[in-house]
Amino acid sequence: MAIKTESFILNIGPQHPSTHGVFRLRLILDGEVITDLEPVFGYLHRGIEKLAEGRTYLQDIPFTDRLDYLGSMTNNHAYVMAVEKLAGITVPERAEYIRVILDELQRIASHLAGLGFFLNDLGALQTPLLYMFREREKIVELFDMCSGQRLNYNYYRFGGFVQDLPEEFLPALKKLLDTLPGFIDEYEQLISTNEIVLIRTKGVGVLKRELAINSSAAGPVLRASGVNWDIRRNDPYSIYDRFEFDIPTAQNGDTYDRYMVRIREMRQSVRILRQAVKDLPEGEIMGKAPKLLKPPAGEVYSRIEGPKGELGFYLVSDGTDKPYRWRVRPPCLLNLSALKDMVVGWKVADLMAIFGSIDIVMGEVDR
Amino acid sequence: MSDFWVHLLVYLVILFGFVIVSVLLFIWLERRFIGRFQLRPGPNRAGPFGLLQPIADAIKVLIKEDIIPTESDKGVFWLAPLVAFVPVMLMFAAIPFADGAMLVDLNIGILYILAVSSVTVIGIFMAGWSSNSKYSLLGAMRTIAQEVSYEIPLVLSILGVVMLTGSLSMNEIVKAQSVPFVLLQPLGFFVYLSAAMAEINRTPFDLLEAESEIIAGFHTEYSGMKFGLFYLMEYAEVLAISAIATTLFLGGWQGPLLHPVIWFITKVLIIFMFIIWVRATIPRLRIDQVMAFGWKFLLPLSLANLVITAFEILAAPDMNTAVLIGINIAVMFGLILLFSRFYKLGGGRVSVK
Amino acid sequence: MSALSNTGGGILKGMRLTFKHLFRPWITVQYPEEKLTMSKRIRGTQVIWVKETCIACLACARACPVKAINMEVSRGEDRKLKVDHMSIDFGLCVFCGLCVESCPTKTSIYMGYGYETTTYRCTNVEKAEGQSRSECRCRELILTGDELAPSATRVLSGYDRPDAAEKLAEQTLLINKKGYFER
Amino acid sequence: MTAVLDYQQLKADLSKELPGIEIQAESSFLLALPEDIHHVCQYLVSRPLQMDYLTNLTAADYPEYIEIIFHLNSIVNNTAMTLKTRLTDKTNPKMASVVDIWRGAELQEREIYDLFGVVFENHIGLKRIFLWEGFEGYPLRKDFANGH
Repeated sequence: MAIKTESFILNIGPQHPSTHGVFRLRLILDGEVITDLEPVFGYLHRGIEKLAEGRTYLQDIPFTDRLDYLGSMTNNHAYVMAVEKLAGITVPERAEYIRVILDELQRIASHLAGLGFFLNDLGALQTPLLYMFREREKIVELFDMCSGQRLNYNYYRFGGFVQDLPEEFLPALKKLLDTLPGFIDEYEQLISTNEIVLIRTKGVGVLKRELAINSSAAGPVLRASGVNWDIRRNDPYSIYDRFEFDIPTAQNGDTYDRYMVRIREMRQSVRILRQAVKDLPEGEIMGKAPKLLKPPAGEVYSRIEGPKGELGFYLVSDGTDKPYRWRVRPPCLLNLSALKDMVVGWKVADLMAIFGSIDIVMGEVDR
Repeated sequence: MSDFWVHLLVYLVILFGFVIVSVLLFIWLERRFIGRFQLRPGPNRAGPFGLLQPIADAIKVLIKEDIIPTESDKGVFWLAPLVAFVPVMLMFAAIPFADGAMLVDLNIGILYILAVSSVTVIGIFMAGWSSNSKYSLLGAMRTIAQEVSYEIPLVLSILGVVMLTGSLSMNEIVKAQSVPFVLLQPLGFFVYLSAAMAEINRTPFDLLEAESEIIAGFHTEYSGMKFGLFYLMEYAEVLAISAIATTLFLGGWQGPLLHPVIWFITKVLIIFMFIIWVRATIPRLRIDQVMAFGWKFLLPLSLANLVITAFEILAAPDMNTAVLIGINIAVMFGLILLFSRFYKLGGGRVSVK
Repeated sequence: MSALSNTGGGILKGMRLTFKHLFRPWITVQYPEEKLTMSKRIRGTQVIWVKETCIACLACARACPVKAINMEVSRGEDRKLKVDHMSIDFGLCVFCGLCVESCPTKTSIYMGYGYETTTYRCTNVEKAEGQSRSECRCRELILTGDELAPSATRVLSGYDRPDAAEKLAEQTLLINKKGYFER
Repeated sequence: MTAVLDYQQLKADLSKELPGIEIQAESSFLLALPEDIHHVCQYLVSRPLQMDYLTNLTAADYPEYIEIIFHLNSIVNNTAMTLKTRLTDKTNPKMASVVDIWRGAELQEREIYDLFGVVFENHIGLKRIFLWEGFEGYPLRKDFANGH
């Protein structure tokens, strides 16, 4: 006799401990197995693109902070770079080096937060999260030191920066760089070989290479699927062509690989930081930029490798001081394109692991 | 009044007092220790070292609004916390705090404890079912699957101790331990602790209230004192499990110099600390992995333990204890290594049409 | 340990690590009793306006991306601009610091060093006709005129003001915390 | 460095491959008609160009038309290009969806539908993404009235 069973709908979110914000997943479950899934966006939609069109180019910088709020520095960089390209502003050497330093620090900070939440989703209480936040805290304090705030830095300006780095910055950074690899080793001790983490993540949520490319996945998600694609290497911006670093990739595209790629990326970032600190020249911090910027009419698409993936800005100027069209290419949103293919067939517990390993920030998904 | 009633009254008061006080202490200890593992001080505001924090929490829980979902099965919803809580209290009746210092020295003590502890599952299931919430239902489903399957290795691991003692009475078991049974039964202890942690839903088996997945599992919809009872039940269960492990494997109240009660409490605390330590370190398993671990790993191990114990008793009753301990520990490590190589978790992705 | 991989070796390694952390000093700060010295460039939750040096050029009001600054100026008898009304709505302010950067005198508007401006409730609500609840303003958060002046609790921050930064104490850093670096 | 394709060369190739389509090569982009966009994309994604990575898909509202902008990349060849199309019917703009070519277009097309009102035919589940069902107007169009 066959048992009559019925599948049911389970709403995960918008208020749920592990949706990383206000995100809703409408699951259709057969027991614990997910048979269908529909992500529902928009709970954090603030219309930033529309708001930005009504403000001057300079006034839009604080809005970029509020996209991926765990990666404000890189957001600033991407936007500022797009406008510089549009208006033809050159950036002094020292400013470029500082941009690389801040970007790489931001990458480490963002990965630490992302991995911490990912392990929290796996159910590891908050221990790894707090260990990772300890290191993130040190980086955030450095950002606080130079920009004055801990989350929405608003530090980049067209042509350079608001102010030069304070003199305490470099000694503190060097101290941090000396200890950071040791702490990354500790995380690996705690997590990378833990049997429970291994069986929860290996082979779970596989994103195949073809699908990863086809669904416009970016950043660590794409590289974990075996695609050697990093804007820093493939389309170098700023002064990234001067540094020696590797692009970590993995082959399986599963949850564990996405974790591992992030860990290795942090090590590479430390490597870049060491070179950048060593070569940091003295000099001007601000290039020549008009106070009220009016770029010539035209359009630009400029991109950087943010912590979450390719972060691009598409700007259209009509010659006035306000942008005509202001568009962000959101890596977090596009990494979710293939979520259904990764999740269907797995259990509710795996959904959290997979979702955590994509590392999204709702501020950027919904904008 | 006869001696019987005096004994009953005194011990009831002592037991209730002991359980409530130590549960509050356990909550404080756990939060404090988890805090230290995580590089933060833990609760430190209410009273010295935050000692009054659990009492403050208890008062808060008591005066909170008691919400009953309109679509719930109200009778069952009401009854569930009690059904879950009372059996845990009953378990303490047969646990000896010192030589003979217990409510009743049942000659089937350990059997009674196992039987009573199983009833808790019904309470949890009632809570999950009556809440009429999908999260609660998922949590309750996980509980049933998990607790029923882990009951078997749990009982089998205890059987080894019973075979060595030849008695089911808890007090007799303690008295029989000239050497703590953890040395004679290392494998049994390992299986017991793993299975017991699954029984009481501690990390890494805390699926039924996996916060990041199903919010709070079976007590998602509970609030106020009903939630408080579930909370109390969880910690009382931990206390009971630690006490039973102490009694069966660590020599109970036995120990040199100090008073037996102090020895007993110290050993209970050691087991509890270990459980906290595990909780602070590792993530949780998935439901099918939990089931696989129980059926494919712990069950064969506990059966092997049973056979080995029987063999030792029959074939070599007069063997030197030190040699026996060495053999047992070697056998434990060998078997764990062997079994962990053999068993496959399986599961994984289910094909969905 | 490698023989124990897949057999609990990884778990044991992790447990050893967490055990080591038991003896490390904690990193959290017990806030009301223990306070960190903030960054010299902190953009605190205050904006300080120095009336005496203000030349009423409206640059800050124009730079504000959320139009939180409301400044009304008029020309006095001596043909000089003077400020009639200055108010900043801290319910709108995003503390981006653009007003501070835009100031041509560099001495008239500052970010504040303080960050403790919490109030328990909003008693005075400014509500215009036809406004919804979310659109109305809390009057306690709108500071006007002399309320914006520097005082003992409203210390100037060094954000884009190097001379103000020199007067402030060194920032406390976790990385310099004693007894923390031994691993 | 990602090489940007030569649009004149591309135009010549395209007219040879797909006779009968109208295509314009500007200095920084390729302009196709909305009816042809699906064919053009199919050609671009196939060999030898292998524009397999849809970096960015967005729209911009101009007085006469709505412009749809494709930023394409080839992961294999490390090349990039920009493809545009213009929808002149602003009251009822529609064009063929490219979700069957690039899965990454799914969410971005939904976004364009939500914020610009462009209907993508044959899309796998075209509905509003950020705003709620029943929201009136398309916010990123220039004629949308808003507070600021």
